[in-house]
Amino acid sequence: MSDTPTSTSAKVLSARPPLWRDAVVLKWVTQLFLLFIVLTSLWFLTSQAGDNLEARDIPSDFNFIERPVDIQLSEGIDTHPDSGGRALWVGMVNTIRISIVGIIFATILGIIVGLARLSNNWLVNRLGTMWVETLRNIPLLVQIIFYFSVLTVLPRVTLESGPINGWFHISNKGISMPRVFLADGFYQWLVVVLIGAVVGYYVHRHRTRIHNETGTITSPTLWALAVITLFAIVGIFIHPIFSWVGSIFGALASLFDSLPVLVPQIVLSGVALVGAAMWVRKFIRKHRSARGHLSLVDDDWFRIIFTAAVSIILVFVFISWSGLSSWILNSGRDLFEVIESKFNVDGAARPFDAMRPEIIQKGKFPNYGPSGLTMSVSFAAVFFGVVFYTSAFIGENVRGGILAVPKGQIEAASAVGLRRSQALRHIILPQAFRVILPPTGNQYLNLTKNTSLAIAVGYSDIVQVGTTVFNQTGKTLPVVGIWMLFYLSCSLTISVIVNWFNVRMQLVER
Amino acid sequence: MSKLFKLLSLFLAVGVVAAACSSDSSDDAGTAAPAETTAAPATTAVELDADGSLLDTVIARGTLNCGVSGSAVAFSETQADGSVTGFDADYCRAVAAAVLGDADAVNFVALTASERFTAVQTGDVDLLMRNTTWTQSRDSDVGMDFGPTTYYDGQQLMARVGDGFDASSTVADLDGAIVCTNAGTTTEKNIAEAAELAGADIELLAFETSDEVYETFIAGGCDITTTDGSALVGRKVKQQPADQEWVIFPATPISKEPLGPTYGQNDSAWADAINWTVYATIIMDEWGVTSANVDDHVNDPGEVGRLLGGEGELQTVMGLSADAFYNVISQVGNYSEIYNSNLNPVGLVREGSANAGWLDGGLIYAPPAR
Amino acid sequence: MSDLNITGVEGTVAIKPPPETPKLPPREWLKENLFSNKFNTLLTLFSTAILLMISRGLLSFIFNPERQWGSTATNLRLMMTQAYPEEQYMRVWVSVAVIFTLVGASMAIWNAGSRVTLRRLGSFLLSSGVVINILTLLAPFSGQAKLIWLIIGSAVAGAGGTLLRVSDKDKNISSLTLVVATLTAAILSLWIVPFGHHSFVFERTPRSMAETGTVALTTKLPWTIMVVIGILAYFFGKTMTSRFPSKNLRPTIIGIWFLTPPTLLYLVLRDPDFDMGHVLNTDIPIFLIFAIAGGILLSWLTRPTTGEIGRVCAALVLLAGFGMFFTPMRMIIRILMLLLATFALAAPTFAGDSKKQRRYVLAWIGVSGIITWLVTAVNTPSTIEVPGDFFLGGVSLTLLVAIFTIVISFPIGILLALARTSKMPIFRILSTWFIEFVRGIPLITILIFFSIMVPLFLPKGMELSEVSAIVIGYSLFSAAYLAENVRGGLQSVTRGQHEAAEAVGMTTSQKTFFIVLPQALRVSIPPLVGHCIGVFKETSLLAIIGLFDILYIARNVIPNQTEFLGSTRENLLFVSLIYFFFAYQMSKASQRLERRVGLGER
Amino acid sequence: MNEIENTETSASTRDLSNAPDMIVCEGVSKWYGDFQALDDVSATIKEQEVVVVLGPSGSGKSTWIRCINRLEHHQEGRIEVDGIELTNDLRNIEKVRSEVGMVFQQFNLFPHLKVLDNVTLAPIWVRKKPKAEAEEQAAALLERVGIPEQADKYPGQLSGGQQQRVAIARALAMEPRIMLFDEPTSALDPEMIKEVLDVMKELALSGMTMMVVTHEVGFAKEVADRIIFMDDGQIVETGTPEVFFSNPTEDRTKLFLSQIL
Repeated sequence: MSDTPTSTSAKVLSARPPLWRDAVVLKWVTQLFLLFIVLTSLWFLTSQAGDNLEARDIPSDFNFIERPVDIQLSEGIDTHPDSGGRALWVGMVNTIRISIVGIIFATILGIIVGLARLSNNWLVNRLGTMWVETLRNIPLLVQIIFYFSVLTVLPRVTLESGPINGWFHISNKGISMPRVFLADGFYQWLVVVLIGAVVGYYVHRHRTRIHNETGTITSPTLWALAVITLFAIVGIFIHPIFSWVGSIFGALASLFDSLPVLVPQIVLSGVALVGAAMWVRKFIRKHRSARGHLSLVDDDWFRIIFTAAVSIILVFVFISWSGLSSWILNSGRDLFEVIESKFNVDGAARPFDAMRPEIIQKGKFPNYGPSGLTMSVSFAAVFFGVVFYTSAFIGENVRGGILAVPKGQIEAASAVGLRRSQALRHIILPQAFRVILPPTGNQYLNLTKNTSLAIAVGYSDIVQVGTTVFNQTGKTLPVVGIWMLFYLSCSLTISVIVNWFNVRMQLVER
Repeated sequence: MSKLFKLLSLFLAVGVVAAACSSDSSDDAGTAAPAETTAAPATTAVELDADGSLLDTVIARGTLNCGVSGSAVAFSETQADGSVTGFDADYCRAVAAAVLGDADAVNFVALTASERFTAVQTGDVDLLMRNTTWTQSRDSDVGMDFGPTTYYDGQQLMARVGDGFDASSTVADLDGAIVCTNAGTTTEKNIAEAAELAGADIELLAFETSDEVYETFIAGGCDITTTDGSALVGRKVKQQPADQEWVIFPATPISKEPLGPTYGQNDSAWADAINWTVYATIIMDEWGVTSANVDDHVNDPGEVGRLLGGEGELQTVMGLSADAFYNVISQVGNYSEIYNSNLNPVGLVREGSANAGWLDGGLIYAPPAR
Repeated sequence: MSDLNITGVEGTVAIKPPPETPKLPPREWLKENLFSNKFNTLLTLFSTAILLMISRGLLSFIFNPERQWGSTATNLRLMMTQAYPEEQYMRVWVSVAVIFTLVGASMAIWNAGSRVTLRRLGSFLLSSGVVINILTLLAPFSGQAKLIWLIIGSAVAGAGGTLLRVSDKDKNISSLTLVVATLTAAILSLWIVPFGHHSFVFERTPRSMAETGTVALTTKLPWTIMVVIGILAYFFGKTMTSRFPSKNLRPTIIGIWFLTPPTLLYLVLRDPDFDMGHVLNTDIPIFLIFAIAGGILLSWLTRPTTGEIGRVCAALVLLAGFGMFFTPMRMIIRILMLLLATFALAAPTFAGDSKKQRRYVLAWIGVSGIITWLVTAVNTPSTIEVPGDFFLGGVSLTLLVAIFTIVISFPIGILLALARTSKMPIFRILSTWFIEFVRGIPLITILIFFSIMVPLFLPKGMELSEVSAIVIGYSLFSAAYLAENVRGGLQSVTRGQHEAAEAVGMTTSQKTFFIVLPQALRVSIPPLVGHCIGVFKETSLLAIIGLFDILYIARNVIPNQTEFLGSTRENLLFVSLIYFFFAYQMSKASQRLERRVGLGER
Repeated sequence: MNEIENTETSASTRDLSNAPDMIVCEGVSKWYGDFQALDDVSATIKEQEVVVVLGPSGSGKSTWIRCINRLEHHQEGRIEVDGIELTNDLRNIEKVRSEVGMVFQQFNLFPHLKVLDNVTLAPIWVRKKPKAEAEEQAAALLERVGIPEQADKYPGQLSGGQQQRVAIARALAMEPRIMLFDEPTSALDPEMIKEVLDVMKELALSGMTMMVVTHEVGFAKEVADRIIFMDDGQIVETGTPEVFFSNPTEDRTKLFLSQIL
C-alpha cells in the first residue's frame, strides 16, 4: 500500500517537463501572480488612503463609539442615545426589528400571492398577476417613498378615531395597536414553557407510536401543541416556583468572573486546532479509496495546508489578542448576571402585560400616547415597501415551486389513492418546499439588505443613523466598516439557517 | 469568424468604458509633456493654493464653479430647462460678472447639505452660495470663511390657527405637539433646545425633503412645522389650502441664521472679490442705481462712480477689471433687484424685515467704497 | 373511415361523428371561473371590492383638480436629460432616428412579430372598452367628460364586438400592423388632441406657461418623422433580407447594434475641439508604436509553433501594464498596454495559419485605433457644454449608469464565475470571498462608500467624478451577482461537454471560450436579464446620495420650484410609470427571448 | 423463445367466460380541444383477465388506461370498475383508486421518501394500517419484486428497473384487484426490461386482473389472455394472442404488426 504512491511519483519525477510546460507549475505560478497583483493593489490603495486621510486630517478611529453625540432618532429603544456606539446599536435593533417582522409578513403575503397566481378563480388569478408584475417592476425605493407620501394623507387623529375604537387606530400619525410586552415574570414563565416543550416532545413521540402500532390517526403534532399550550396557560399562574433558577445563572456568572484569561484562549485555540485536524482527517478519509489507497492532487494538498495555516493563524490571534478572551469572559459574565437579575423578581409578577393604545390630549394636540404599539409613518412606509416588494418575489417562488413538482407525482399520488389534502401534505408540499426554499432564502437576505433604504424616509435604521454619525464626526471609514460587519453577520445568520434546512432536505441521488 | 467578432465586441465594450472613465482622470488630459510628473491640472485648486489665489485660477479657467442647493425655493431652484435661478444663484452670477465679466459663466454645482464643505475643501466649487448659516464652529473648526451676510434669516414655527395658535404664540404652547422639520439640519437641534428651555414636551419628525414636510403638515400628520422663516413665508403664501389658516410665530425667531457666501479660508484676494461684489450691490441699492439706469451713473462723482469704474484703481488693485461692478449691476442688478425679483414672488418683502437697508431700520449695511 | 365497423367485445358499434368542440358561453365561463363554489364566489367578491377600491383611489387622485400635472409636463425635459442645450437637440434626434432605423431593420431581418387572430383582437378591444367604461364610472369626472369617455369606451367595445362576431376563426393579422397602427394613432393624437402646451420661459424671472391646444411643434414633428423613419427602415430591412442571406446580415446588424451606443453617446455628448498639433505629435505616434510593435508581437504569438513561451511574454506585458499604473504615465499608454496584454493572452486561443494570424493582427490594429481615438476625443474639451457631467441627468443618467454598469460588470462577472468554478484554489478562494462579501452587504452602503471614499483611495492628482466612482462601485456589486448567475449556467454544462472538448485537443482556454461559456451563457440568459432589470431599477438609489437621477428630480427638485410647490406625489407616480414601463418591457422581452431560444421548457 | 411458447398456452387458454366483469367501458370518448383522443371505446375486462393494449404511439392507449383510473376525465360514455361507475362523485373515485393500482412509464416514485416509505405511504394514510404492519407488508412486497435489500435507499439511488419494481410494489401495497400498467418498460434500458417483465409475469400468473399498455410483443404473446389493438382513438381489433399475431383481420393491424415484428 505504501510503495505504490512512491513508485508513481518517481515515474513522474523522471519525466518532469521543463518548468514553462509543467501544468502544475504554471497553474501555481499564475495563481501566485494573481495573488501578488491583488495584494499589491490592495496595499497600494490602502497606503494611498492612509496618506490622503492624513493629508486631509481626517481621523478614522473608533473613539466616537464612546464619545457623546448629538443625535435625535425618530424611533427605537432609545431616541436620545448618549454615545455614537449607543446610537448605532439602536439603529441595528431597528434594522433587525423591521427585518424580522418584514420576513414574517412577506412570507405570509408571498404564499397568498403565489396561491392566488395558481388559483382557478380568474379574477383572483389576474389580481395576483397584476400584483406581481406591478410590484416587481417598480424600484423598491420609489415604492417606499410613494407609500410614505400616501400614508401622510390618512385622516387626522381625533380623540375618537380608529376603525376599532380603543383597540386599533389608523391615522396620518401612524398606526397604533394594542401592545403586548414581556413583564417581570416572563423568564420564570419561559422555564415552565420549556418544560412543557419537553413534555410535548414526549407526547408527540408517544402519539406517533400509537399511530404506528394501530394505524389510527392520532394527530401527534396537535397533541404536542396542546400540551405546550396547557403548560403555557398553567405557567401564567404557577411560574413563581421557578424563581430559584436565577441562582444557577448567578453561579455561572461568578464562574466566568473567576476564570483566568488563559482559559478561553486555550479553549478557542483548541477548538481551532481540533476543528482543523478533524476537517483534515475527514478530508483524507473521503479521498481514500475503498482499499485504503490515498491519492491527493496538488489542489487537495493546498486545501490541507490552507486549513492548517488558517487554524494556526487563528491560534496566534487568540493567544496574542488577549482582549478578545477577556471580552468573551466579561460579556459572558454580564450576560449571565443580566439573566440572573431577570429571575430576581417578587412572586406576584406577571409574565406578560398588555396595554391598549390611547389617544391623549396634551397641550393643544391629540396624539398617540405611549401605551400602544405605534407604528410610525416611516416605519410603515419601509415595512409596506419591503413586504409588498418581497411578497411579489416570494409569490413567484411559491408558484414556481409548486409548478415544479412533476405532474406524474400528483398522478401517482392519486393513483395510490391519496386524497388531495393528503397528496398536498405528503407529496407536493415536501417537494415544492425544496424548490422554494433556496430562492426564498435569498429573498430574505434581500429584504434584510433592502431595509437600508429606510434612509430615504428617515426611519432610524443602521444606515440612517450611521450617516448621521459620520456627518457629525467625519469618521466615514469606521462607520462603513461597522455597517459591513453588521450586514455581513445578518446575511451569514440567514444563510446558515437556510442552508441548514437545505442540506437536511436535499434529495438523495445516485 | 463570429467568435473573433464576439471577442472584438467585448474588447471594444471594455475599451469604450475604460476610455469613458479616463475622461474623468485628468492627470494627463491637458498637459503637453507625457512623462512629466503629475502636473497640477487646471481644474484642481489644491495645488494652486500655495502660490496663488483662487481668483487667478477662476479667471484662468473662465468659469466659476458655484455650489448651490439646487432645490431651495426662491434661493436656488433648478428650473425646467436645467438652469438654476434664485437669490443665491443670482449672487453666483454676480460674482461671475465681477470676476469674469460674464454673469453666465457660472457652472452651478448642486450639493447636499452633507457634502457642501468637503466640496469647497477639495476645490470642487470655488464658492458656496447654499443657505449656509455663519457659525463659530464652521468659521473656525470646519475651515470656512464667510462673506457679508446677504440674507438675515431666523428659525420660526408655523401652526394652524384652528389649533388655537396666533402670531403671539410661543414655544411653550408646543407642549404635546408633533413637530416636523427637515432631516440633517441645525433646525432640528434648535427646536429641541428651545422646547426644552420652554419646558414643552414635543415629538420631532424629520423628513428628507421639505416638500414632504409641508405635504404632511397640510394633511395633518404634523401639528407644527419649523424651519427658516423665509421658507415658511413662501410655503404659507403658495400652499395654504382654502380650508386651513396658518400662522407663523414667534415674532422673534428662535435662532439667528445669517446666510451669505462661504469660501475656503485664508485666501484673502478671493474673499475680497466676493465680499466687495456683495457690498457693491448693497451700495448701489443705497444710491438707487439699478440695472436699468446704471449707464447713466457710470461717470457719477463719488462712491458710485468709483465703484462703477470711473476711477478704476480700487478694482484693479483687487485684481479685478475696472468695470467689474458695472458688470454686476448691469447684468444682475443691485441688492433690491435681486431680492425683489426672487423673493417677492414667495411673499418675502424687504420693508420692515431685518433685510431692509440700514437707513430703513434693517441690517443690510455696507462699508464705504473709498 | 367513420363508417368503419369494428368488433368490440360486446358486438359491433357504429362510430358516430364527434360532437361540437365544447366551448363555454360567457355565462358558463363566468360560473366556471368565478363562481364555481362558495369559497370561489367569496374570493371573487372580495377581489372585486379590492380592485374597485384601488382603481377608485387612483382615479380620484389622478383627476383631482388640485393635482399639478403641469409640473410633470413642464419638467419633462429636465426629467429626461437635466439640461441638454436646446440648440443641440438635433444631435439627440439624429440618435433617436438611428435607433429607430436599427429597430425597424432588425425587426424585418429577424422576422419579428406574430399573427394575431382577429377574434383575439376583438375580444381584447371588447374587454378594454368595458374596462374604460367601468373606470369612467368610477372616476370623478364632470358630466361632459364622463360622457365623452363613455362614448369612447363604448365605441372601442363596439368595434371589438363587431370584430368578434364578423370575423371567422382563422382570419388573422400581423402584430406588426397593430404596432404600426397604434404608433400612428399615438402620433395623430399628438396633432389632434389638445393635451396642452407646457413650456418654460426664462427672461428676467423664470415662468412656466401652460397653454391649451396640441403639444408643441418641436415635440410632435420630430416624433412623426421618427415613426416614419422606423416604418421605412422596416421595408428597407425587408428588401435587404431578400437580397442578402441572413447568415451575413444578422452578424452585421448585431455588430452595428454593439457599436451604436458608444457612437451615439459621442454624437450626443461630445464635439471634440481637437488640438491638431497635440494629436499629430503625441497621440498618433503613440498609436503607431503600439500598432506596429503590438502587431509584430501578436503575429509571433499567434503562430502555432510559439507555444507556451507566448504566455510568459503575455504575462510580462500584463505585468508591465500594471506597473504603469503606479508610475506617472499618459492614460492612453496604460490603456493600450493593458489591451495589448489581453490580446496577447488570448492569442494562443486564436492561433492558426497565416490568414488567421493576419486577421488577428488587423483586429488588434483596429481596436487600438478606435480606443486611441476615443481616449483622445474624451480628453479633448468639447464644444458642447453639458451641465451634470458626462452622464447628463434624469432618465439619461439612469439609463447610462445602468448600461455602463452592466457592460463593465459583465466581463468581471464572467471572470469571477470562471474563477469560482476553476480548479485553481487561490482563484477560487479570492473570488468566493469577494462574491460572498459583496452579496452580503446592501447596495446603498457600497454607493455611499464609493461616493465619499473613492477620492481618498486615488493617487494624488488623479480625479474621478462622483458618478464614475459610483459606476465603478455599482459594477463591482453587480458583477458579484452576475457571477452567481453565470456560475449556475457553468454548472449546467455537463461533464460530457468538457470531456468532448478535451478529447478533440482543445486547450483549457479554447474549451472555456468556445464550448463551455457559450452554453453556460445561453442557459443563464433568463437570470441575466432579470439581473439587468434589477440593475436598472436600483439606479434609483442614486437619488439617496444626491445625484440628479429621475427620482431625485421628481422628489427634490420639481417640488421645490416656486410654481410647483407640493407636487411630489404627481411626479413620483410619473416616475413609477417610467420605471414600470422600462422594466416591464424588458421582462416581457426576456420572456419572449426565453421562448425563442427554447429555454424554460420542461 | 421456448419458454414463451410454453407459458403462452397456459395463460391464454384459461376460460374466463364465467368470471365477473371487472372493467366495463361503453362508448367512451374524449377530446383534447379539437383533437379526439378516444373515439367510442367499448370493452369489458373480466376478473383475472390479462389484457394487453397495443397500438402505435398517439393511438389513445395511455389515455384510455388513464381514464379508467380517472386520471383523465372521459367526456362521453361510461366506465364502470368493479361495479362502481366513474363520475364526478369523489367517493366513487376514491373507492376505484384504492381498488386499482397503476404503474407509470416514468415510475413517478416520490423522490423525497425512502423506498420503504414510498410503499407504506398509502397503506398508512389511506388504508389506515398500523405502521409496523404496513412495513411488514412492504418488506414482503419488495421481496416479491426482488429488491428487499433496497428498502432504505432513496429512489434516486436506484436503477430504472429497480425503480419500476418499487413502483409495482407501491401499487400492490394497496392490495388492488386490478393493476394498470402504462408502458412500464418504455423508459428502461434493455437489460432492465426483463426484470420488470418477470415481476409482471409473476403477477399475472397469481391471478391479478391486469391491463397493460406496452410495446413488448413477447410479453403480450406469453401472458395476455386478450390483445386489444387501438389506432386513432378507436379499438381496431381484439383477439387472443394466437389469432391476433398470426391471423389479423384488419389492414391497420397488419401494417402495425409488420412494423414491429
